[in-house]
Amino acid sequence: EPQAEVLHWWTSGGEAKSVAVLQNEFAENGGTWTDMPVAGGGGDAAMTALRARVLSGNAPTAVQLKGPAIQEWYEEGVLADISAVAEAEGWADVLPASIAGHMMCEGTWCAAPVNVHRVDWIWANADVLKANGIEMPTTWDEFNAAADKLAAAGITPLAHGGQAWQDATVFEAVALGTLGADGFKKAFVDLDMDTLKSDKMVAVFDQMRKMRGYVDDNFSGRDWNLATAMVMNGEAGFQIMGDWAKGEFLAAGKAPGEDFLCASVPGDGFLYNVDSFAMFNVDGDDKKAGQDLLSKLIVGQNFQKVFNLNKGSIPARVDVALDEFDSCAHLSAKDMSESSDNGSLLPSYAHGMALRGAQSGAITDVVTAHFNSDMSSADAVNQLADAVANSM
Amino acid sequence: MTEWLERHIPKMVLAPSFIAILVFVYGFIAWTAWVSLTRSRLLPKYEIDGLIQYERLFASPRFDTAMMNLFIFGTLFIIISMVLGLLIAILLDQKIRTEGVLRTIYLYPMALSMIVTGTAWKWIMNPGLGIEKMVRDWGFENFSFNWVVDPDMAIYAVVIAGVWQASGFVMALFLAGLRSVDGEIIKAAQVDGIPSWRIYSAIIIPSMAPIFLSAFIVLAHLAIKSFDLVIALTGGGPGYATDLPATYMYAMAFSRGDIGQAASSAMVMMAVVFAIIVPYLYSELRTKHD
Amino acid sequence: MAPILDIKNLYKNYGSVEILKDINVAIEPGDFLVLVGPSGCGKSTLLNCIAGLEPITSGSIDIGGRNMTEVSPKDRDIAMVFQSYALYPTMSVAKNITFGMKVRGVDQATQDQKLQEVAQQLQIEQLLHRRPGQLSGGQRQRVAMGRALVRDPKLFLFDEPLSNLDAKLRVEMRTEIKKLHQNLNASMVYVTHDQIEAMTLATKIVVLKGGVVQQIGSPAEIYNRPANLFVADFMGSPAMNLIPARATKNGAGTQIEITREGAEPLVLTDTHAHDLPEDVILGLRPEDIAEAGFRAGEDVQTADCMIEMVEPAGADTFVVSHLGGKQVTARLHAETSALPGKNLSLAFDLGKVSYFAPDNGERLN
Amino acid sequence: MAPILDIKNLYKNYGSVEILKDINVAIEPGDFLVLVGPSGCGKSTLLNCIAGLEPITSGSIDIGGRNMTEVSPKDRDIAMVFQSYALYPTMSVAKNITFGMKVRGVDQATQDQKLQEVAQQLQIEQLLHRRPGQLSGGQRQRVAMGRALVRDPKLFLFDEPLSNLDAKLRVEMRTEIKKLHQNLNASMVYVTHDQIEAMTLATKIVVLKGGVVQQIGSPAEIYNRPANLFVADFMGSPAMNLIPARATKNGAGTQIEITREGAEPLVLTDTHAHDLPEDVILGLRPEDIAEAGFRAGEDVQTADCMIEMVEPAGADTFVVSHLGGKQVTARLHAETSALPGKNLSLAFDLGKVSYFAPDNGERLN
Amino acid sequence: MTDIALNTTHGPSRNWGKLALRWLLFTLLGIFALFYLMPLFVMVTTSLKSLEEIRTGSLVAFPREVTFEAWRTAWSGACTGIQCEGLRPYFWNSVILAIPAVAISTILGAINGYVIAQWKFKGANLIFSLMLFGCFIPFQVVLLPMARMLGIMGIAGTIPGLIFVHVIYGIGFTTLFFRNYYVSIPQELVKAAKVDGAGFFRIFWSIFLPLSLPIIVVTVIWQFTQIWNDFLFGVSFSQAGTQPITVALNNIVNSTTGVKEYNVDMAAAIIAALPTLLVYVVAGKYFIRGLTAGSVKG
Ligand SMILES: Nc1ncnc2c1ncn2[C@@H]1O[C@H](COP(=O)(O)OP(=O)(O)OP(=O)(O)O)[C@@H](O)[C@H]1O
Ligand SMILES: Nc1ncnc2c1ncn2[C@@H]1O[C@H](COP(=O)(O)OP(=O)(O)OP(=O)(O)O)[C@@H](O)[C@H]1O
Ligand SMILES: [Mg+2]
Ligand SMILES: [Mg+2]
Repeated sequence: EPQAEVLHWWTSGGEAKSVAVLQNEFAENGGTWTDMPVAGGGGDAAMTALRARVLSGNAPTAVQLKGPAIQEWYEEGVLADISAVAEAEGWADVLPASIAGHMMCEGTWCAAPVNVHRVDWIWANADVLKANGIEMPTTWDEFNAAADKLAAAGITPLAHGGQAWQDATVFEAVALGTLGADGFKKAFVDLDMDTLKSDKMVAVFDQMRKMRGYVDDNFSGRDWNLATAMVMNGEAGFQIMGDWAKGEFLAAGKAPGEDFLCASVPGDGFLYNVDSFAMFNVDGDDKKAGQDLLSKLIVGQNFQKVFNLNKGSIPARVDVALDEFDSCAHLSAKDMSESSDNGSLLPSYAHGMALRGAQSGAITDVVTAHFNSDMSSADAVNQLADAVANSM
Repeated sequence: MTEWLERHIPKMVLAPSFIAILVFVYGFIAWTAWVSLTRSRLLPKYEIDGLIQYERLFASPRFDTAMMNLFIFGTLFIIISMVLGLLIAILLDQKIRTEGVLRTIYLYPMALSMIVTGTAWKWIMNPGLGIEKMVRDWGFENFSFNWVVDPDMAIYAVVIAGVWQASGFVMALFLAGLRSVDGEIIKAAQVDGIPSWRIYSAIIIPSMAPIFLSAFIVLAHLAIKSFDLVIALTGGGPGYATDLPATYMYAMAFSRGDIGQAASSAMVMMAVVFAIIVPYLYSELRTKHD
Repeated sequence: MAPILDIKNLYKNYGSVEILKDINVAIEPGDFLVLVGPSGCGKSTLLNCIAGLEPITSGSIDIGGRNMTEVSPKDRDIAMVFQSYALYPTMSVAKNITFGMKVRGVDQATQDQKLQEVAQQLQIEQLLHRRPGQLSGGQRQRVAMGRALVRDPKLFLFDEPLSNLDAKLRVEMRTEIKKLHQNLNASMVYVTHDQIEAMTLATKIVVLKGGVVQQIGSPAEIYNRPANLFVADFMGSPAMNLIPARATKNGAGTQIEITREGAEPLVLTDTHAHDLPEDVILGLRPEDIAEAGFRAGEDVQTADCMIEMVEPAGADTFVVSHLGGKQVTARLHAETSALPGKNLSLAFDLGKVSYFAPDNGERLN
Repeated sequence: MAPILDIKNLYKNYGSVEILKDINVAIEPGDFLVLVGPSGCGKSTLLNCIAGLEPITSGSIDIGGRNMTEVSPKDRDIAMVFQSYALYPTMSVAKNITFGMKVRGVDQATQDQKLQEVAQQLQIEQLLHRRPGQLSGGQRQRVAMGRALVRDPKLFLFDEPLSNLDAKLRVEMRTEIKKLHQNLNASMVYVTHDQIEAMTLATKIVVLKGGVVQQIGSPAEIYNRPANLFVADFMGSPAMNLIPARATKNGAGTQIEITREGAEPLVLTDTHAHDLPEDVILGLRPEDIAEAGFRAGEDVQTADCMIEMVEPAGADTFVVSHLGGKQVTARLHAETSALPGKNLSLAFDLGKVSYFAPDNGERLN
Repeated sequence: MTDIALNTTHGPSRNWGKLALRWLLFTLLGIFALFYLMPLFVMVTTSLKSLEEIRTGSLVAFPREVTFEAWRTAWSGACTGIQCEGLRPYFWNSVILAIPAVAISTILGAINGYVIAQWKFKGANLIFSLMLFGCFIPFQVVLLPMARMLGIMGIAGTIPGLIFVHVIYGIGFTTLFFRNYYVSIPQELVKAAKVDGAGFFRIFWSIFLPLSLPIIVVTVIWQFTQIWNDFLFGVSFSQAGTQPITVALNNIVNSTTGVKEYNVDMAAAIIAALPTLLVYVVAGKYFIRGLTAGSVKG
């Protein structure tokens, strides 16, 4: 009988219901699911628990893991190989190549993707924009012009919460728009020093300085959902945030397109944040059976659809029917397939998809330090380069 | 044989705890020291690789800030908590009829997990939501209390919340101390014509030296390990303005998978603690001797 | 002159137990009041009440003509030595002594001088830097004394301040206290269980028993004319002999008849006593029974008595005989020829005799 | 018989301070050893060492013939009363007293019986349920005594057990202790600063000064033949008169000359003393100077002396004169006719005299 | 005995000054009380609001409409993972974890403190210092080696394992508290008891423990608070089924990308703190009672 102890950090109401779908399916297929939820810090707490569990020789069966961390854990030699399932299910055919790349470790499949969050969203209050005669911006200049207008009208242009990861989210949105997809990839995937030190990077920080001017005085430490509420209530015009913000709008009974608007941030490209599960080496056939079953179900059509409907993200596999999804999701799916084709489907650095923790952390340190002080852009670029070098 | 046993019972009783401490504290410190010399990332590795982690550590402006913050936070937190705790203990000591209720009010912050209380503090201190807004709504337009969002002042906001949480326990310790002073001695002082405040300052408080030691250790320990507090209140921000070594270490070890770096920061932190605590302990335990 | 201390109708309870009952005592400035009484009779409690350290249940306490019943200890202008020393444990001996002065803002020079003075008086000069924990019992007691002696209060309160000192030091300290009393003309209330201390120091003695005042008077009054059997028995060591006797009128005086076992009754004649009831208790101090030939006077009457026990004690020898069914002690010279089991002629000084009623113990003459 | 307690070459330091120096004392079973000495001389410390409560620096302690130097207190089979009482604060008086028995597994009935017995002896029956904090000083001391008295140890150690009791109770307690000593034939070490206690209880007295033994002997030896000036001065109250004198050989005996201010030197003849150096200090107890006519004997010599002060003290009257530049006290009868400023013929009992060397203070005769 | 409040008497002539002082005293205490209560106020009011009201209204204001829905949800309905049963199932884990851990560490601390304060032997102070310094080791540092040790001992992921960890890192403090309390008890007590024939444990049991009520209360308050509120050890050394309440609380409160329900968060936080609050209320009483009952004088 398949067994699975699953370590994950989806604990809030909507998320939990979404995973519960997986548990149900697992149970229907005769499996026993032991839930091991650990929320906090975007998975930090769960990773802490994971380390302790692995070191004590008592690893969980399946673990919510994402980005390069999957490969890191693989290098520690603790991940199980699920190639058999992946090949039987033909994952390679239904997953976009760059996302599939995250699931492979040295040529074998070592993780199963659950969803794709788009990070580079810009959200707006429809009424506020209308009242001030503003369109959704498509370039940063337009954005700046719109923001100035809003500011003049006494509305906070950009709703933002001053937490490091939110700063980084805005930063990478700006960077994508400014550096372009190639530049972004060089800078934040390949850590190319020239790009990191380039004038364009200076321009990115210049824009960040502008953004700093568009947020209200009390942004420090604000939770992202409170920032979303500012947009909802008309206190603010825009928010740059991943598609989980949509959940807040929907939960408050707002309708996409009518009450609030969604658009990708200026510039082309698509920053994704893919949640996935990795299987750890465990003893016992029942557990191994559980791992296989779980992998299969995760990438299965049904789960991908139901889960993402709940979660606000879009399925990782491209062959899921999107009829029941809302307009923002449709936009997201469309952009994803386009980007996937033209190579601008990029991992989000701010959400740990692009770099090892030490490196992304080092970048975030500089970004947030710059955003919360009056550091000059040139200094910021120098520090960025140093920090990245130091984190290698 | 029984003679021998008897003479050595105290040592034997202490031995298990002592051995546990040796292994689980000092053994682990040694382990950390070792790991700090390696390039461990996600999980500990044991190949020594020189002082590279320390070089990285000292090149990191964030760690500088963290140490500086620890200094500011630690000093203020310990001093203010002690003073406030002592003051409240003395006030409570004046035969207050509602003492039970008040004592619980002062003590309860300890009971609440900072995970959530931090949010409440965050709102209270947020200029747009809490005190500043309230006072301005009363008509004091120029009132400003925006420490949490000011990178230069945010660490002091952390001090406020920290003091709020810990001073009640310190109060309890001091109250226990105040009440265990021999009544006859206080009588003697009263007859000697010593005013109440002098009785406290010159007779009761000095005889509570061991209590001060307890309070100091408790507070210093909280200061050094303050983690939940910072995470919940400011998340280390604005920027990393309120980062502390504990949060730095945690971030390195668990968010960033850079265990070698975390170990080196832990070693530096412990060295600093050692430099401060040991002289204090030494003087404290010595004076007990005579 | 107004009394310096005037206690009126003082009652003190601990919970439901009455510790002090209707105490009325007044002392004049310069008086030296000694409180005596058996252990647990309430002496320390009374001192505590005077100092304001224990709230009183009813009654009033005036000090220096002012009602102090509700005034806090520090404003009563008193100095006190505690039975349990109550030294400040964290301060050195020197600081213990000078702390009160420092608080009152006495200048450093005066402090030092006073400290030296007192330390010398108390022979603790070489201990000044020690902590109380490093002192012997007697040394602690002297430091406690020092703390009081450096002050110049309206009233000194001493609670058995010399009980832990050796005899020699004790005599010296006694002298110091007496000097202090005379030089400063200070007023003092002093608890002691040492009869000699009580006798030599007091201008006035209060005898307490179970929280009730038994007698107030000068040392001589208390010693020579005890108000009741309790006082008679309590004061003096060895205690006054209290012998049941029959009194019969006999001309100008009274004839006193005391039964003896295995011998004729002892018959004495008291020429001063009148109107005694038939049954009395006769009180005579051991020193008022001497060896015949060593005591002369008109009221001295001799009789042969059987000696049961001879107890040499340095300067004196005590001999014990049996009269009226009681052991009777006489204080003889060290060189007495008395031998146990032999008869000895004893001289009874009837000029010193006290009579008490057997039923209520009150004094009769 | 083997000594019950045998202390050999005992040294005890606190840090670098030598508190006890080369103590050698042995007592036989049934002995009653009294330790006396000035405050702070190390008496309590010595008791603590005997009990095993303080480690000794060097030397050895045998109890009951067994070397106990390294044995823990509870196996030394001793009972001890502490100067500071050391009552268990959370236990009632009854539990304080029975705790030791309970620990030793004495059965409940015996415990109750012993408790009743001791409580009665000590007059604390009505306090048995109280906590120590609710007792007076003397009551605490009695409870502390009780804790020792219920036991039946090889050796009792008492540290000033009666210092807080009133005279009467004290005499009674002294008697109880004496009885205990005689009935149980128990061995005791007893610290006191009360001379009478020391004299009446002891079979052997040790005089300590500054941690050094000055003299060991029976009470009579110590009192009559003090080994040095210190002992002479320390034991007895009022103290022995110590008068500088010049000794010159005179036939069979020695002629003693004592200078006087404003009068002829006083010349006495001692027929027993031989081989005295020229400068001596003559020691004579106050009771060995009497009013002429009240003292007879072959060694009694009379002389007129100018009386400076007369101090009546109950049974006796002390008169003070000036001899050899020192105040000299004589103990006279209460009825003495002595008047200050007048001459009085005093009788000096030269049979009781002690001589000391002025330089080292050692006894000469 | 320990009644040392200094204003025992009130002179009629000084009544006014006394009264003013008294008022000042109460005012001060009141102000402090307000300061301490402020966050609780925010938490309680928030927990009584609906989510809608939180989103639209001021965060620090009285609720317009009181609802206990959030409390119910927090206790038995909030999702802490795929189960949405609130805090209830985790509560018991914490109880069976905290009680033995507090008890064991307190007992060890008491006996260690007793040895160090009253049975001084050479090196005792050094051992004490080592224990004290041990209090300062950052727990983040011990997580990984401890995990390994627990694995080796075979108690990884179990409640006994968690108890073990809490006891080990609690000893330093409990020893500190007891040692500092016992240091001020006169040495004569041990001496007297030794002469009475009592041995090491007997003296501890019969004489020191009865004296220790106040410090036991302080220690229990401290240990219980630490252990009950501990998250780091709880999350690292537990597995499904043994997670303590703080992990559940954290799961309710801390979601990064989910919808935040502040009212439930606050209610959950207060519920999770109830046992500690209870300990304070109950123990606080004994704390003072213990102090007045046993004074340290013989
Ligand atoms: N812990 C200590 N450290 C240093 N010196 C001490 C300590 N305890 C006692 N002393 C000193 O040792 C000497 C002897 O003390 P001890 O208590 O034995 O005196 P004692 O003869 O009992 O005096 P008393 O009659 O006053 O009780 C004293 O001078 C005292 O000051
Ligand atoms: N806190 C208390 N509670 C109840 N009774 C008490 C308390 N304190 C003292 N007592 C009792 O009050 C009585 C008087 O005590 P006090 O201390 O005044 O006696 P004392 O005359 O000084 O005796 P001693 O000469 O023994 O010191 C004693 O019987 C004592 O037991
Ligand atoms: Mg008394
Ligand atoms: Mg002593």
